[in-house]
Amino acid sequence: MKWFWCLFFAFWPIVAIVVCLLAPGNNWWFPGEAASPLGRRIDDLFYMILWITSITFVGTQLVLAYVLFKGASDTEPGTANEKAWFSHGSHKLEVIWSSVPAVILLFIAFYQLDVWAEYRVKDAFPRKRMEAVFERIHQDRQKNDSLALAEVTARQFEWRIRYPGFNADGTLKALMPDPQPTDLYAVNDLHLPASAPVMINLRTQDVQHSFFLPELRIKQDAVPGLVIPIWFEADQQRSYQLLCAELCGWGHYKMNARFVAESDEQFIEYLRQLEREQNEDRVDDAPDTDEEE
Amino acid sequence: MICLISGCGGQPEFSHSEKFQTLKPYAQIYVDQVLDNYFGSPSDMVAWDKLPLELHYGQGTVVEASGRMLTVELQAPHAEITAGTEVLWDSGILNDKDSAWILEWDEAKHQAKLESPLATNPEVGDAVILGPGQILATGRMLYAEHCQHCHGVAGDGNGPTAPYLNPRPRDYRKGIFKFTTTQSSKRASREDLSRIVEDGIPGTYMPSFKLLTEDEMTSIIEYVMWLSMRGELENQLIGLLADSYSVEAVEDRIAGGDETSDTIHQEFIDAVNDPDSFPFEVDTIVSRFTSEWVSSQEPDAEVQPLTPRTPSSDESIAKGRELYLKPSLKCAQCHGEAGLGDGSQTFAVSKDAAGQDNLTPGLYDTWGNLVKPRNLHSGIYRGGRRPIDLYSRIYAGIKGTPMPAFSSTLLRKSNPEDSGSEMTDEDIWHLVNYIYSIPFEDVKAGQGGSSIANPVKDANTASEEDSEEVAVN
Amino acid sequence: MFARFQLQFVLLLTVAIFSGCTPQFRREKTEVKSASDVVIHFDDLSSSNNSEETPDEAATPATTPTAGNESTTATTPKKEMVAATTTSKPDVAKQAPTTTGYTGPAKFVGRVVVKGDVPLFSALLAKGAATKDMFCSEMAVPNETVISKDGGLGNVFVYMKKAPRKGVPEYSGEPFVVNQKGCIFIPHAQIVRVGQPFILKNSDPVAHNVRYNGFASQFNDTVVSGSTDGLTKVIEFPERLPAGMVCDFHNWMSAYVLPVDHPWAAVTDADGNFEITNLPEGKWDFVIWHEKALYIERSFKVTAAPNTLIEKVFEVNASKLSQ
Amino acid sequence: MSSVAATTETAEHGHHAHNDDLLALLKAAPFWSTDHKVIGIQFMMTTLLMLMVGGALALGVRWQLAFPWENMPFFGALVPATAGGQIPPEFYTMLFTMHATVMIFLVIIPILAGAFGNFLIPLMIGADDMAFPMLNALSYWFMWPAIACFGCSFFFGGGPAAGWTSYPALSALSQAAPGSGHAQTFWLLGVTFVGFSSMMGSINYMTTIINMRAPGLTLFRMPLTIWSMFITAILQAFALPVLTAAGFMLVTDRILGTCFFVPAGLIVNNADPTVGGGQTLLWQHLFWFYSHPAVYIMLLPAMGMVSDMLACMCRKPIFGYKPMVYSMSAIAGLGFIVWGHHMFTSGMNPALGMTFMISTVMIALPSAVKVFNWIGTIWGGKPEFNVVFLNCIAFVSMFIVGGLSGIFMAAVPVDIYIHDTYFIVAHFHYVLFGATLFGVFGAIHFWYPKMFGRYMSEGWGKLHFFLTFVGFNGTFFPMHLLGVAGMPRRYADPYLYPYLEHFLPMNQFMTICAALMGFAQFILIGNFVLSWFFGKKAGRNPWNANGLEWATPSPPGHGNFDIPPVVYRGPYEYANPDTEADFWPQTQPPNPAT
Repeated sequence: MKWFWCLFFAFWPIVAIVVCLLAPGNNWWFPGEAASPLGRRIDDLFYMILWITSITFVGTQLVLAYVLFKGASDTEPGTANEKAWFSHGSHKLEVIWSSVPAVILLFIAFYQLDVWAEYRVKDAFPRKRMEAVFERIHQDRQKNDSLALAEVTARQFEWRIRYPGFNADGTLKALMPDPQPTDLYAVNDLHLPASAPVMINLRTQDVQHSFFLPELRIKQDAVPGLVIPIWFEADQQRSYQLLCAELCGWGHYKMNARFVAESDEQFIEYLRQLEREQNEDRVDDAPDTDEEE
Repeated sequence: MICLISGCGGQPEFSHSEKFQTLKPYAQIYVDQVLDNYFGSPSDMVAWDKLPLELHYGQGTVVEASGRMLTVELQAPHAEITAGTEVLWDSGILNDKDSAWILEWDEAKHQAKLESPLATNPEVGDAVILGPGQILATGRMLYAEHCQHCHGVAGDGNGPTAPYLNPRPRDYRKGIFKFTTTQSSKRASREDLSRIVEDGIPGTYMPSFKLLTEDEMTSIIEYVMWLSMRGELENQLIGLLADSYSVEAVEDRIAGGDETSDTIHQEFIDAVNDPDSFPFEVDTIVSRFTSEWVSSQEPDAEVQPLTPRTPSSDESIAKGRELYLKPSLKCAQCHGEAGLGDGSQTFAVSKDAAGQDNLTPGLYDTWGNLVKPRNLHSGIYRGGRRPIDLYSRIYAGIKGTPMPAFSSTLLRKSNPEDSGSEMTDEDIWHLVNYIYSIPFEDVKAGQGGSSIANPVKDANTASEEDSEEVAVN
Repeated sequence: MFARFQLQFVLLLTVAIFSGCTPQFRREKTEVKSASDVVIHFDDLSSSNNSEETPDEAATPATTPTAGNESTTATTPKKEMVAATTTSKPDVAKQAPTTTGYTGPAKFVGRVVVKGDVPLFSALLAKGAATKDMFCSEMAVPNETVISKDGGLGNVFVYMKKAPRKGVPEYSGEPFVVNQKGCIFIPHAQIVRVGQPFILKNSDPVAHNVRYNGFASQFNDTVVSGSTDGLTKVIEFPERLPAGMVCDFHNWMSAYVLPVDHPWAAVTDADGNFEITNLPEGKWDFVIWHEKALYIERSFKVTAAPNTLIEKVFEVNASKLSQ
Repeated sequence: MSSVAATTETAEHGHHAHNDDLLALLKAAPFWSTDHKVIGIQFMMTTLLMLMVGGALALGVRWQLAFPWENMPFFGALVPATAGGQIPPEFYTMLFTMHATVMIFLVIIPILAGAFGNFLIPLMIGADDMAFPMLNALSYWFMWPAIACFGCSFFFGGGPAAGWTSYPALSALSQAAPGSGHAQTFWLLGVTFVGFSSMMGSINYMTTIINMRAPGLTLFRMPLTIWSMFITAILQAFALPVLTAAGFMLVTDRILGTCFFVPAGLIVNNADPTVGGGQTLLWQHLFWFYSHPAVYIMLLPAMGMVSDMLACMCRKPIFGYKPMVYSMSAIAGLGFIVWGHHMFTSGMNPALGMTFMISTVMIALPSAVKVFNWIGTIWGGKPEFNVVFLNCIAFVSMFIVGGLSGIFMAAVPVDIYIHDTYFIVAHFHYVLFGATLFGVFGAIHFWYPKMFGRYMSEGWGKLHFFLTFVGFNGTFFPMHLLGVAGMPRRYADPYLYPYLEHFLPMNQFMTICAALMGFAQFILIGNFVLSWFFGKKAGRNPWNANGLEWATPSPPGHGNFDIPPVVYRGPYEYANPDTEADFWPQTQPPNPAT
């Protein structure tokens, strides 16, 4: 029986590892490659930690299995020693197995700092590249205007999105902190330019939500009372999943939305279309370029 | 444990409307039977051809049978049928047996190849129905997934989640939907329903289901209409029977002395038996609401402004404000002079449907729920924020609520002398412009900063840059 | 040693789960079929009665001993028998047709009177009451439960429950007008034919809206002040009971409208009298309904034949009105 | 519990004179007893009962994830749904909220500190009873108002639906979550009662351990179980008041209209906008300041007990006794400064995030040291592969997984992605269930002879272990993959999202495993109850262990020790070459010959 148990404990880590190895092939893995530069760095970090932990896992489980087999064979009848090995520990070993993990852990800790900084620390935001986007889409902005292109307001249970409207001369207005009469609205459908860092202002109308773009590895809580800027950069022009990751009530799972990354022209065209739809008065000959207030 | 896992719970059932219990048991059974025959149960639905639903089914016959492979030819070409469409057996040996799915579909000859679902083979000439109520089945599945826990299995707006919601989820069984762009006497158009599903209703718990595909959206809409019709038939039928066969009515009649419970019961059975009696009434009820649903889908059922929207200007807004305060229009009576939704009517005691005074003062809708007039400062427009939406709200009212249609006021144009209270199409646009401007009143006055439309800001008091400080520091 | 047992157990459990309770939902094929002919199971209808009604029968000693026989006889002769027993009952004499001196088509006349102490009704809105509507509080808005000095009850609907399938005259008369004057609906109770133009007017200097809350159809329209032309609505569908009509701007305002698809309906006048003429030959059920007393008669049977005059006085207990 | 025990035992009385002492105790005071052993057993019974309740709730959650919107068997009838037995989403939120609440507050914390802490501390330090027996009894009886409050919140007023973390504004605004009307208030009161209960216990443990040790029992001769209980008590005493205070603040927010946690202008469920100027993040800070140490409260005692059991089962001294003590202390100390890692995505200051990240990474170090020492303990031992030993190995093996997956979370950028996904769920179930509960199962089998004077059945114990282990890994290991795939936790229907649709079969597999695991617990309960009557009788020292508790009769009578113990050495003198036997009890005087 004891051999069965030895095998049992040796067997399960093998199953675990096999499952993990099979996982990517069965699509039990990340929802696609990270689709943003920051996401790729997060993935790299993940894989690095995965390597370290996998080696540790295999190592410790191997040793565990070994000591079990050793213990089982030592208790076979007729083994040399009647008593177990009498040892209260080894100072040297303790030092080794304290300092080696310490070094590895500290390495992990410091290795990740700049990724974190880039994601969250304001000074590390790619401000220059964001401003280049504003140039390209002809946004009419003052120096202190928000870097955000849209304001995403979470509420139970949907994402309400507010874009700035257009000026009379066709340029895009800057996003104001307060709603403006010219603002354009959408729900559960966030469109932003691709291949460049774009920023949104995240807020919530009621309880706490969390803005989660799994394919871009972006997650940020929307905290009641705060307006939190977040930036992300989608490589490809396609639509990405957007969901809520913080329990926000019974309909938490319902906050199904999408983020569409598209070219600058498509983005402007999308806003134009929103403007047209929003000014729909169902009279065919109505000039749809009217500046609405 | 095995029993626990394998002993599945019962299938969902349509719940009855409240008045059902007041009927005599035999009347209850009749109602159940009628509904069961025409609508079925959630797990066994009936696609009734009398209903004006776009069920997209086609009829055909088996033209070739070689082994288990069959060829079915449709009577007419059909756009909705493709490989994978479900096929039911209408006659022959497979009648009432499992359905099959089309393997190949020949668009040109409108012929479908499929495999017989059972060992027994249908014969050439058997009639089949292709994709009957496919939309209903999909709709039912999606409804169970997305809508049922609020709107209830029967669409009675009384799902398990409903008690926690304010306002309550819509009860479809009256056939009334609040936010439509159809005339006041019409029902909702499919377009209205799908817009609500797509965009949600801001300010309520009805969320946006934007990411449903177009097919899914259609299915849900048709299923909701189906539920609505089912509920309407149930309600009307109960109303019809309650007159004479409710427990109370039967007691009354027996007390009248002429009748006994036996004679009443026999009379009921006769009426059921008599095609001119109850069956005829059922037909009348059905044709009544189907004609309403059909006419509501017509283009002329839509609210159509006569003139394009007047561009918003200070002048237009001022005019709108003037109209808003006019005693002959009574906007402020409910919405309040400042537009805060606190008009005098919200404090007045009104009467319920039975003519009794309501316990809580305020305005009530047809479903008997206390409703609040919209606070126009909130910047939240439940029926949508397009000008046509606001126009429709004023022109056609909000169905089932005290918000009346003002379309009648347009007729006043025919009486040019009475200029004092005339309201024109332009006037509605002025009102719309005014309503749009209300949330920005403070901004207009040049004060900037906070407004009620943006209350979170008040807490923050900070500009966005400051908030970034908070967040990022 | 346990391994084999455990393996079996896991297998058993898995089989149980997947066979007994397959996850139908994701691949659910809710069965949809076409509606075939309606099959009503009369067995259910009658059997339920026997089980449910037994105590009722026991509690109604009025049941004649013949009742048992009746239910066993065939349907057609039974109807006659029921009719026979009905006419032979003594209280039917009250409505016995008085043929003397009357010629012409059958006519149903009568009166609704209040029995007992007539309660005092306060005005709907006292003069100068605190309301934001200056106009409506200029005078007192009277209560609309109309009772004449000798106890006649007005605004009672008397109507044939179900129109005959044939022989209903087409409606070709004047449109019906409802005015709103002095912050009440005039008239308060009205009968309209389906399809009859139904003109809503407003003689007040303030706007009213009319929310018609019928069972089969509803509308809610504003009628602006001084509307002389009024707003024309058409009610398409008949109702089985009078439907309420309210003004949401003035919450005391209410009226009752009964759309019917036949001409045999009337509202009692201020003295409580009504008259329904040109009744076709046959046996008809009438409903007598009042907004406060509700059903006065749920189905009053009238046997009409040419040259018949049916007269009947209906009594309403005063306590029912004060609710 | 004990009344049942007393009555049933009375009948058996004549035949089992062996049990007399404990039975006398139970008979004399069927409900109310200040004897630490009775209280410990009462705690044990209550928590095992609650374990079944919490498990049933979890199965409800699993059902929905495997068969979403299907009618639920058995429980379906109890669900207040018109949809037959469909679990409505708000009920789903209540299910997982109550599962976490019951498991954390009514199972794991009380079974470790309450059941084993009470039973073992006086026995293992050679004391007659706790320092404050009355306080001790109260700490048990304060569990019941807590259970009542949780029960009320679940069955009346709709049930708390804000998760066990109860983040405002969801938990603070009565309109925000369904049933959070009175339910959430009841829930908070329940937490407060549990807090009282734990607080009374922890004061008692600290005092007892410091003051009432037997002569000769110096601090570094204490068994690691006692060390872990001591450190846990300190953690509890310092962290718990924060939660209790925060809970009170939240209650006042809910019923008195204060706004500690509610900022202005929130509009929920069409209510009027809120007026306060509070901060929701304040709750998160206060909550996690308790709840992160609470994770160690839920782990450290199991670590201590496993150390003792491993040493005894391997017939070998514990490897590195002092490093074990130091690492436990380090875990406790660091445990106070890592709470922020629950809030990396909450928008707090990123610099603060870096600090928390470094402390979080470093807390993995003492855990690693402990794992190495356990392996060192087994190395060269002569283990008997009995239930106790198997559960201890499972503890070590599962703790390795739980500890390693924690490193992913410590890395902030990775945490951004896996935060609030099933990766987290996998991680803490590996730590709290995989580690702690296997430790507890082992401890139940190990100390059962001392509690009742009889052994638990070895065969049924192994069957239970096997099923639980397989079921556990089948349920929770795939959760890592779900987490990597980005499946958020607390979703009633993750399959709305196309990128998660293909996980349905996996979730069904997990649910079957969970059902298997739930079933296995009936074996434990059956074994526990039946062994009481039919188990093989055990003597004073059935395992040939060294600890002081084995010097008492089994079960110990009132006052515990028939011979006042004097301690001559540490508790791990197994396999000492100087002695004849392979164990050397702490109370045995030194051999005068040597």
